[in-house]
Amino acid sequence: MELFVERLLAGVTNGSIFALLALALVMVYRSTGTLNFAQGEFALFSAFFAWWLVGTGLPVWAAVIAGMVAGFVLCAAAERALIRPVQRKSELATLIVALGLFSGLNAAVALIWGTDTKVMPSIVPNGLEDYFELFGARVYGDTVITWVALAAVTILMTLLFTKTELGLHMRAVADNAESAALTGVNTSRILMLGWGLAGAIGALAGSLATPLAPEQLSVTTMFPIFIGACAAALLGGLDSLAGAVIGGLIIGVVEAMVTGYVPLVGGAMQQTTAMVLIVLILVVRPNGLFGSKELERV
Amino acid sequence: MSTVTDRERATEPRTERSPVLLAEGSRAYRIVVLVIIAGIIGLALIGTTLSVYRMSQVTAVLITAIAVIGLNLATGYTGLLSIGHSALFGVGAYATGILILDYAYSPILTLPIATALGFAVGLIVGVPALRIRGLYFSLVTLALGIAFPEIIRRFDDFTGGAAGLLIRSQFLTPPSWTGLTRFERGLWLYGLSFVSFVVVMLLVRNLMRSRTGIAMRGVRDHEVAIRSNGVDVARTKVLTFGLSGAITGYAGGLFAMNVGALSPDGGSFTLVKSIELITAMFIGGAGTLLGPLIGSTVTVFLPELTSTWTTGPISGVLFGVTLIVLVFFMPEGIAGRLQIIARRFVRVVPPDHPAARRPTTSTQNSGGNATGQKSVAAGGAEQPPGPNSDDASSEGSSR
Amino acid sequence: MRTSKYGVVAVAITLALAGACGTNTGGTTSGSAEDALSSENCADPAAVTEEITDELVVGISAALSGPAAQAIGQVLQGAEARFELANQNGGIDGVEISVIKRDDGFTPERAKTNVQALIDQDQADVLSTLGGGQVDAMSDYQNEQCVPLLNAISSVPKYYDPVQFPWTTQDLPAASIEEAAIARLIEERYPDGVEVAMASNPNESGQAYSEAFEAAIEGTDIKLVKNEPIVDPATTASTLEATGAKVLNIGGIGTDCLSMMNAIGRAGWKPELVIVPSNCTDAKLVFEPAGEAADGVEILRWFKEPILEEYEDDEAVLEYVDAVTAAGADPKSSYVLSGWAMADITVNALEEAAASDDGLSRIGIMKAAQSQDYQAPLFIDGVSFSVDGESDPFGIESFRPYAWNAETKKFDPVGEVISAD
Amino acid sequence: MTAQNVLDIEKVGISFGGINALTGVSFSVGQGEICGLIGPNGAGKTTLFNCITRVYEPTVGSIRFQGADLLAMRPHRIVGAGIARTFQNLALFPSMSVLENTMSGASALGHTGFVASVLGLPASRRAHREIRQHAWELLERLDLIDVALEDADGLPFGTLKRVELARALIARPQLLLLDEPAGGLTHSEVDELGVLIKDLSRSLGFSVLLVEHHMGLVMGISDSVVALDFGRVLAQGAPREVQENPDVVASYLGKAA
Repeated sequence: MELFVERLLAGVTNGSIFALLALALVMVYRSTGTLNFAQGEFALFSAFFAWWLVGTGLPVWAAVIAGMVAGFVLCAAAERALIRPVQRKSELATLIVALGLFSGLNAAVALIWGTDTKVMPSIVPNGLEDYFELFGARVYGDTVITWVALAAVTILMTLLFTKTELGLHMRAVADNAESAALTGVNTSRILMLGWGLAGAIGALAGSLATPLAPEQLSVTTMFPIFIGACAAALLGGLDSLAGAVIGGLIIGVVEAMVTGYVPLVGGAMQQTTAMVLIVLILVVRPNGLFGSKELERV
Repeated sequence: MSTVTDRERATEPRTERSPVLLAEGSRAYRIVVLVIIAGIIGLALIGTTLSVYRMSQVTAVLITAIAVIGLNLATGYTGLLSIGHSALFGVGAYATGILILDYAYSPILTLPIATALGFAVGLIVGVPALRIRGLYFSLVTLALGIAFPEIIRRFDDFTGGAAGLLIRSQFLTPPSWTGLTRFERGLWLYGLSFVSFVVVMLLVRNLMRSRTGIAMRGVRDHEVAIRSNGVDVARTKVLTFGLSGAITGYAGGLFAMNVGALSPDGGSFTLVKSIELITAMFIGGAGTLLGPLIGSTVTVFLPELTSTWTTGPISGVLFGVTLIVLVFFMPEGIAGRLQIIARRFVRVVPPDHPAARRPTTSTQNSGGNATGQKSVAAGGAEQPPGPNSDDASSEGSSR
Repeated sequence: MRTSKYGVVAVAITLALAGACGTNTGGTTSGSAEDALSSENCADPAAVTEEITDELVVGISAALSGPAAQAIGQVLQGAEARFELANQNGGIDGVEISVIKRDDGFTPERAKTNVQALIDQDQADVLSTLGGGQVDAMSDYQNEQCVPLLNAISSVPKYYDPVQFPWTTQDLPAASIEEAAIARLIEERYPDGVEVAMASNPNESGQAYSEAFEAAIEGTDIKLVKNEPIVDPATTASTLEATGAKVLNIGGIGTDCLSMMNAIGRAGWKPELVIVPSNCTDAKLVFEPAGEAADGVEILRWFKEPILEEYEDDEAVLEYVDAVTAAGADPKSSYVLSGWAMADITVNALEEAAASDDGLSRIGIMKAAQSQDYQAPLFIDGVSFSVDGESDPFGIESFRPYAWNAETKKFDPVGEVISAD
Repeated sequence: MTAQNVLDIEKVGISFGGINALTGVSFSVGQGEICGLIGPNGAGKTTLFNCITRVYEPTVGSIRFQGADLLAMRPHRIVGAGIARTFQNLALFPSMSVLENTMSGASALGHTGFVASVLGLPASRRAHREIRQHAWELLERLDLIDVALEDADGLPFGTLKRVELARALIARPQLLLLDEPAGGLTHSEVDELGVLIKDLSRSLGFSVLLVEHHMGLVMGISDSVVALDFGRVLAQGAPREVQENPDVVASYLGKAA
């Protein structure tokens, strides 16, 4: 029982991180209709920025918030200056710009802060004794905070989309930017906002993930998380917030369980197993678990 | 191409912005083709005079170019964005490596098997494309890309696992008929890669100039429309992906022979390689014939170039910036841009093009978009293009 | 089917190797190391025996860009500082050493191109590199051209073999040697046997450690109860904890050790003995970040290091600190030290070659490098770098165990020097 | 239902997200007939086209073409069976030239395998050449020779409409579905188009199902007219009858025909 709970908790925690970054991917997809290949590196940059601020003596929570602001500005600026001009050209062009950002941001992080491993402190105390027990398994504050952050972001996003005029506009732009513009929605602002929010969510994911990540904070930290988040967003359905959350949790838990309970496959084939499962699900549901089916308009 | 333009400019009086029409099969066209063939042979021969190290770099360019041609078929021409071609490359490479080391195959005989395995894996991955589309399909390819290194590590009895495979040079001696020694295998691999590249490029050219090629591009541009035109979209996608896998697998086989060291880590067969291939395809020009070669040249030489005048992360920043700048100013890629420029001067037209058939009369022009093309003889009209051409032309002139 | 000459050879070798393990060494030469080390099979036999008189070029292929660039930059700083010291001391018998570096971005393709460029274009007399994948990409060409690849900072099992790879040596202790010493250590602590759990990374190094440890405990009372790959450290830790093993042996590289120490700490698992391999040696990058969780974790070391209290005032250590500090490097970094050590052992081989009958030629250098018994000033007493052809291809074979003290942030010795034999 | 009909649509219904786009639509198109399909925007005209060409799957009803059940056919077989179409908002291939766009319409005629294509076997080349020659004929006939080598991307709307027509015609259809072919044309061009459609239909012997807002064109060339509104058939019959039908007049009230 204890072992099972431990594995479940580990899976849920990893899954929460995937889900947070997947939410960022969904935000971008809903505004621009593209997969932001650089989302993980935006998060990396923001996390390094937050780490640097902590070094200057800022409290961790303030540094994380500052990192989120930086993520917001960076992502919004990238949308306005780099993505929007090429978006009309082709899907591939947008992807290549994102790849350029991916490579450029990663190298910029290395240039500014170096490639050695950093230790990003957690928002909450995370010493060896800062835990409580749940069915015999230890639960630490820094894992709980990822669950809380995921729940909070999910609720806030849902409220934003369902209860506010801004959210209504965002949905209108996601649905059909042209007709939204005709009804007087400032699409330019909405698109930047969508990317900005994605950047902020990603920054949060990055700052919360690195104290837990095996490689702590280094230039390679975010790539595996980004891959997990991509898979989560696609599994859930690229335009579904709920899908991103559930997709992330499924992937996290499946990977942990496969490692633990399928000795034949074991840790060595963990990702493969998860990916094969996702592909099988997609064969049954080609637009993800909760994604909306696109009607072919001709 | 430019030499032709100069020739035409010199011999034919022509006005601005009216490209010379070069009819396929005409004398001028044949001369151009001969010049190109001579050029290719010339380039190949120049390559043999390079130092071992430079020659090996050119070989690496050619091998990458073949892999990119495979990717280009699926992604550039057919619009199936693949992030998993690193795995198809790896399948070919490991097939060659394992066959040489464990089954004592002579290297060149492993290539058909590497190709066949690439085809088979491509087909299997292509099958989900029947239902899964767009970015969701890219996820399927991503799954392949992620799974491959894990599978290699897991089945280490067979693949050497994380420790990798090392194919030593005595297994890679050129075939005896070449008369080359084992120390000259760089030359042999260069020749093999060069010939392979030319052949693969010709095959892809054939394909793209056939009805199947039109169907593939139709699938990319507008799936509903091409289906309404009678194309079995599902079959086209699956077979394209299979063929793409076959070509990339073949390149993988050559790669194994060239580098000799295969490992699931280190970026030869991981997503890093996929990104490299996609980048090369885009820089060269997605959906162009020469793009893969140009793009591969850039991606093989650029890192070396940047590391000579910068160090460490700056080269990475530069790479990212270059990529973005390129998208802004040359979204069609280098080959795509060259094609657009060349078209201003010369246009190759089918032999039965009405303008090529009627050298002197400029065609009537009632469409909304008058381009002012002026037909120039360019040696055209010297041969009847086909049995139906008379009917067609009489119908045309009767109006 | 036509069977060509090399096909027959290949069949013979495949059959010969069929009973061996899964890795292919793929060699043809048989007989002794002396036979293997000759100029006859070389591409240019004359160049191999020619004495180097003007300048000795050391060509290095390394990842100067990418995620590891900073660490590798430090390694190279250490190496260059040592070569510079040799030059200040009059070079190798008057011959200056110069270093040429080429960036391989940690990819085998570029390492392969680099080895060709270093040999053909840069006319390198001696090569070196870091990382098993790089040696794999370089070894074949460099052996064929008979250019020594000396003291590569890697520990790939197949290159401790002067018969198959007469022109290649590595300076890190082989996984088989280190794990044998670890098994010794465990035996000393638990004379009546004990259950051991192992966590190893899924990459080349982890595979080597796993295989080596399994081989080392054969015939002992040590029982390996479970060997889990480190993919998700938390899950690995809970799975291993469930075995109830008293000893945890971690086989991995720096970040694996850090993440596993964190993970077992958080799982609340306190094995009586936790051992990490020597490449997790860096205090600042591995042990300090792990905090309390690293307390008491043991590691085998063989250098006198500035971070070890008892050697702080050692003459050799002071010389090292001065030299690397002058070069702008951090003497406390384990990367700088490993680069220095690589160059130090190389310089020793070069000096021995210069004094030998073959002189400072490629063959002379390689012969010297294959029969070296070097008590480097920086080695802990009782440790030496000794190789002797195929009878003893392993350089470092003795170690001293140290335990990390999380409170003082220092390593304390926890026993005498252990030998792997 | 007579044996003379090429197309029989019977009680076809389809809904999207709970909204009925078509409800119990039934009518037929006779052999050689030009049948106009009219109705205000959103009446379901294009949806019906999409049902016939199997872009959409009708929830109920049957569609038969020369007696064969279209709904049992795989979508890409429709054109081979003899039905070609054009699209309201253009569905050309922007990266292909006008010539290639036209040639793409012949994809169902004959079959060239992948292997033959890759190897450039004579069969593949011959098929390609024959289609190209047919394309030239059509391009001449539709006045598109001058733009034949231009990419479809960036040509004027009216020109592209004709390219779509050429692409549909190259399939040698027995039934041609035209979705607002007069869109973007001037008055005189519309008249020319009417003549052209009628001519082509006569000389090549195909039936036409024509969706068009331009009433002059529909009433001028149609043999019969079907009026749709809110997914139902309002009226059908001779052009004059339908035009005068009070329901049709009501549904078009306020709209200039």
